[in-house]
Amino acid sequence: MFPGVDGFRWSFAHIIFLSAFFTVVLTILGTLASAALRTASDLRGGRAAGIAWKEEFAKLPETERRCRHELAGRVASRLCPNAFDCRHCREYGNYAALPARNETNTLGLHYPDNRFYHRGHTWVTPQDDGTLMVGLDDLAGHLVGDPDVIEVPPEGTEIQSDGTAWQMKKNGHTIRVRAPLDGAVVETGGPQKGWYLRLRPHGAVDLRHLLRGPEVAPWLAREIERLQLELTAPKTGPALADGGVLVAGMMDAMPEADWDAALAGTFLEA
Amino acid sequence: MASAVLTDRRWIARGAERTSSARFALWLAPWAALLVLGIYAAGLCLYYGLNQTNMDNRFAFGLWIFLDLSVIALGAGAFFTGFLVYILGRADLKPILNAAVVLGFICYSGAVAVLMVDVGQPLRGWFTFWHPNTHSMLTEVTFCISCYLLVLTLEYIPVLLRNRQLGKGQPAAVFEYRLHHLVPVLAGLGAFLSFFHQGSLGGLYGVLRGRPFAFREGFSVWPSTFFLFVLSAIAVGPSFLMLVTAAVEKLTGRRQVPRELLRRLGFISGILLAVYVAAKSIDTLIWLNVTSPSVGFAPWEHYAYPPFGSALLFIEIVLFGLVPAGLLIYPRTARNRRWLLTGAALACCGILLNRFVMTVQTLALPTLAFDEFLSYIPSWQEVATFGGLIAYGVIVFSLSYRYLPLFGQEKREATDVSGR
Amino acid sequence: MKLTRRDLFTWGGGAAAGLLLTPVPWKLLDDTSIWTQNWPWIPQPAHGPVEVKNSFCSLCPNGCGMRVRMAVGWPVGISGMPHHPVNQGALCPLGFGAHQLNWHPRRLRQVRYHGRASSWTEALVAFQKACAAGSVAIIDGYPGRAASSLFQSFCKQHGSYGVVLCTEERALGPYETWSGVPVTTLGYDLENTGTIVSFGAPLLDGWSAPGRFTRLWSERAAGMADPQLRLIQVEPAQSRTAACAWRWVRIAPGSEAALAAALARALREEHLAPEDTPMPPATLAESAARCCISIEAIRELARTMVARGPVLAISAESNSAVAALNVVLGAVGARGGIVCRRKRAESYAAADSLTGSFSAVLIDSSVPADFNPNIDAEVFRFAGWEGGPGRADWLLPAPGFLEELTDIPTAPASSIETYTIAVALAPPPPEMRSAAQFLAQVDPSAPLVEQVIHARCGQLFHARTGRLKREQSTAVSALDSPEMLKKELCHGAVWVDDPPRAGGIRCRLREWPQPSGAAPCAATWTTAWVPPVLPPLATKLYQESVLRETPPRSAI
Amino acid sequence: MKARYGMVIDVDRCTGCGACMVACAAENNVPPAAQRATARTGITPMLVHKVSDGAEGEDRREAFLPVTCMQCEHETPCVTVCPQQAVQLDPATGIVMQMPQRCLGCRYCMTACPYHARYFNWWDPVWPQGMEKSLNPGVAVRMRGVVEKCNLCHARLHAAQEKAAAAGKRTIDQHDYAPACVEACPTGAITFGNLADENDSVSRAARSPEAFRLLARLGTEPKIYYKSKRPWVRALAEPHTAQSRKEVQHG
Repeated sequence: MFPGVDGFRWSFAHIIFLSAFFTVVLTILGTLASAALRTASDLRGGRAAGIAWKEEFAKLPETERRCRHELAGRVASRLCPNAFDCRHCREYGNYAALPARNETNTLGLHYPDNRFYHRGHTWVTPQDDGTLMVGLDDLAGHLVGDPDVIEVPPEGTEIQSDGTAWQMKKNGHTIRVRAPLDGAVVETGGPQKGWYLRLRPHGAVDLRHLLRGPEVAPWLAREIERLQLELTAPKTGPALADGGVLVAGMMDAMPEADWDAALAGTFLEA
Repeated sequence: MASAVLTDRRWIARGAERTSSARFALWLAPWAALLVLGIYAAGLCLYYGLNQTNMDNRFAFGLWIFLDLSVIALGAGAFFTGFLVYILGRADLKPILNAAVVLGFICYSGAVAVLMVDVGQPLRGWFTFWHPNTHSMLTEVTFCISCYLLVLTLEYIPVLLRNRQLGKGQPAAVFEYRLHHLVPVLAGLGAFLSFFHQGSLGGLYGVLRGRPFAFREGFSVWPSTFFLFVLSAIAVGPSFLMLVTAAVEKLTGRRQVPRELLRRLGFISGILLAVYVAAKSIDTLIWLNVTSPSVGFAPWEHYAYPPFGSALLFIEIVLFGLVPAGLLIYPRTARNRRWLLTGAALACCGILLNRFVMTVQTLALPTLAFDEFLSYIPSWQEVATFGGLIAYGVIVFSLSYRYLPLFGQEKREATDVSGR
Repeated sequence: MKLTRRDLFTWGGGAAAGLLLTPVPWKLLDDTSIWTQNWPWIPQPAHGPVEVKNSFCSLCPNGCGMRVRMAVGWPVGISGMPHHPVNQGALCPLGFGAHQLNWHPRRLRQVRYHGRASSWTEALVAFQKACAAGSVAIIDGYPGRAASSLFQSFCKQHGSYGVVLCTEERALGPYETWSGVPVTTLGYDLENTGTIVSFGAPLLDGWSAPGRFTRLWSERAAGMADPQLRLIQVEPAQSRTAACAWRWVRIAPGSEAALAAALARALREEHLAPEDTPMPPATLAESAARCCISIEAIRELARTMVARGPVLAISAESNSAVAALNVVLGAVGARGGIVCRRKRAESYAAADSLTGSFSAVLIDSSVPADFNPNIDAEVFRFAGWEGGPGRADWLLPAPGFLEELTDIPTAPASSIETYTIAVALAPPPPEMRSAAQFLAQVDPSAPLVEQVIHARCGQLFHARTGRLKREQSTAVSALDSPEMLKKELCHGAVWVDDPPRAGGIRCRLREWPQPSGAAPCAATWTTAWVPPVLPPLATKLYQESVLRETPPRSAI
Repeated sequence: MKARYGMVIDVDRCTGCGACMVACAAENNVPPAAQRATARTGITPMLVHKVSDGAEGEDRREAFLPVTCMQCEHETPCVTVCPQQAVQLDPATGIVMQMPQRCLGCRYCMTACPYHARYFNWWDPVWPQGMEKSLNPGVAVRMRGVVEKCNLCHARLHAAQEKAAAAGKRTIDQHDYAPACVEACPTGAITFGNLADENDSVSRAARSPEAFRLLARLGTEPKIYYKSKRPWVRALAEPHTAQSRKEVQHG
């Protein structure tokens, strides 16, 4: 650098000064670089989905981060600290033991008990051959109606829990459906088949983190309440006020409503 | 406000309540106009040279340097809050951290931009890194500010990535996550850098042996102004942060941070201000009675030229120093929002006045026996550039507020609202 | 293979990183500094061998000697000529920037007739027509040159010749009236004076050849409590000269004559002046009242004056009272007073005294730009620069500074006779002609300036008086040919006549003269300056500093 | 051997004609003033001030004080503040060298100089058509946006050194080197020489009781001395004499 600059004379001050300066610069660049490198390794190592979900979860409004046990009435108020992954939750056991308020009114929506429900409105049913069926639940189905476009991953794709399971397009909205759990796609279906993906899990299947039984109805109630608020545009008027049966294909039924928010809330987008 | 039309809804955090796009545009429009004017004026100065300004050989520094010094001092809130949160672990200040970072970024980037217009040969800016003079305070300033601006940018990125759209997609999200985890390092670095250049900005004038009004004795290589500037900056930074927050709350009509947070900021500000005033008074006494007379300048000479009377000194130390310190510390006034903000405002005025006196009065006063006392009125180009900087700040902050989570508290309140 | 975005990023990043390892960025950095040094519009000084040539300033009739630094054929710097007998190495501030005058934006570059472009042929035709129609007047601002003699001989046939004298010579007017000795041969013997009473003459601010008195003053007077040379400045305001003078006497504006009379009377009353000198009619009281100073002050001043002789009174403009005071003081014709430089005298008609009807007036470029002939005829004005206030039908582009060969006669009011030659150092632009060249076209029989100069050198050589002054001086008699003399003069030597013996002029003055002469006007610092423009760098003195007041005529 | 070039300016001999200012500008290729240039934006590396004893009327005394770069020897204000070593004190000659080609134009040095002897190029240097032929070959033209000042006609020192080198001498002949203002002064008020040389006329003059330096108490050891027999002129060395204040009040 300095050699070759006419009239420049090195001094002790220069050494100190410049070394301090370059240390600082290197630290800054180092920070940036390490962040970039770790990001890259995460992307490669398949940790990306998890991290991304955790980040996104943190951005969700608190009303959508409630613990399943609060929904089930086992605890007065609790924020989920684990991004809805009860498999690593320490308190899970303690709360799960408590009695749940047994509410069964699914408001005429079809929520069979043999299914496990993900907070992103997908359901999972284990098959006898060890594979898992994954589908879109009834509420989501009512909202979306029949999508314009469906992009299901090709067979053999590894999908990660809370990562993207498949994508749908409807009235210009892109809907990302979160995967309820990890696995490799062995078969793909669609709305008319009633299911979307058949996954082959790796190792033992732990469905603890999915809602089931008594937890479903209260959760639904919350979801509908949220939708009610978000969809209540002045023109449409109270859509679900009667608490009766939802019309199918609500996105078509009331296009002027704030679907952006509604869908994001439904499919756990920040 | 569900009825409000939000064409940019998809960019705004869900649940966060923002005014309609139209009203927002309306709010931005005048600022944008001012910014354009500022850029035009700066362009004139760059194209035709600094003869567009009213600076001259005696007033070699003018409005811009005053502006830069003030803005950077006010921007000190950024590094100081970061310092308190990450280094001293004051987690209670976290909700305001993002706002502080954005504010700091605005102040520093703006100041650097104006500096680039202010120098006669911007293309040679890098010469300082090429053959630095390590004895020059300005070298210190250049190095630290350029580094710290880099730091602020890095600190700003995670905040940016918290935006609903920018943060979409796994890479962005993961990068944000990773960077966020490293921010403490940056904060530490930032604190180190800022402490230094805030000081060296003070040293800038303290070392002017040829200007007895500014010259100060000091410790080792640093004149006393070095330390006074650091103190005043970290004292007033939080106050400014407070004012800005209050302004945002007034404009949006919604509470952004808990009351007690503002009061806590005020308290910190007040204590530091008190210390600063004490130090400043001692320094002034030493300067008036020892430093200045020793080179043949009678103390009162410096205040013999109206409007730069000794009243100015009184205002700076008492009205803009002691009084706000009292207002910010004394519980009864501090509990009253109006008094609290008044205190903060006074403190900010104090630092403005101090920087003004340092930059302008120093040059206006004669040194040679046959010198005249000079005055200087900035040209419209200078003022417009100044305005442009302010507009830039307002615009960036408005955008950041609209699309980024500046105030940690806000989301809960937003959801409360929607939950009602 | 297909190129994904990721590939692009990787490639770009790698390229950027790789680039840093090459010398490219450093080269670019270095170049920016070079670029910022020489924008295309920043002129680069020509490089070349620098040589110093001697020449003489021809912009005012003082002909100060100057050393001109020449680079690649153009003057690039000026400094004084130390061995010059009159200005002794000193120049006025304007002289130092004079070499840039030739490129002054207001340089007159073509013939103009009533402002519009014209040609030499047209001008020539018009002038010849005028000559045919009647007699012409030629006005010269710098008499005594070879060109002047050509003008005179031309006028012998076609009309009459008038001169515009500089203020220093005009101030000598009364002595010419009283003694018959022409002012062009009179001078102040400053070098031998003991006390100088200056009535508003800017002795230290461009008066006569600037160096002449300033050098004298700085050696014999500057800062001394009791100097060998006492300078008493009589002036209403504190001018530069007054500020530097040994004593400054403040009087009411325009009361110079009154004070001169008062001093004369005081001298007579105190018997400090011979009885046969004229006695002013006005009583001391009257004069004192007129000048607003006390009688005691006048008496004291009179005594101080004569305390250290010889005494000499100098007025800015022609002032008969001051002249009479010199008579009373016996300074006329005495050592350290007013001396006559040579016997053979030549008297010129003043330009504004020309009478009769003329069909044309030819004004030489040496005439001050603000001079207006009071003759109703077609004016042919030679000028190097446009924009003078003077009237002109025809503006004829004359050679500029150091662009023509001319000889330099004695400086006005000098006590010694001098002669030298200023050669052309820079080539004049095309289209430039001096008045002499113009006349040579009208009357081809007339000799050229070169020939006249040659002849004069011959006369000097054969007169065998005086010395050639250079670093060391040699007697003319020691030279072996007129050519050698001419060559020496062309290279900066100055011929200096033997110093005049006292006497040679006697003023008979019976009674005190009626106040006459021009009303004293405050001399501006550019009074002696002929062209209508100033050297561009003169702005340092008035625009870029407050050292001097802005002059009436200045271009950049 | 190290030289310390300096001047002794005899204020009593200065008639304030301004020849030094013009000669300096011509020597150093200072451009003609821009249209809008003023006394505060002009470039006058040598500047003659008109000073007075502050009295009024007949007993008012005036003098002229040429001010140029004082070539401060100790803690040279401009040298210490320049961020990129565009100003340096030449150890061999004691000349404070300004390197315009390295100057960023931050003007910090101008605020640092108590003598206001530094000048900023507010305008592009422009010469009328053809006048660039009259530029002094030795000196590079400064461009817009950089600071310049007196460097004791360094080009002349260069020439003298080359001449000495050609003659095979190590040190220059003092007669070969004098700045333009010194050469131009019609009264010889400015004398120039080597202060390090005990018997140089300048260093002798600098030691005389009549000699003084402006603002000497700032401790920057200027190498430009002044001398005057008049006490009131010597009083101008100190900052803010009573006179100056009077002037301030009157003007």
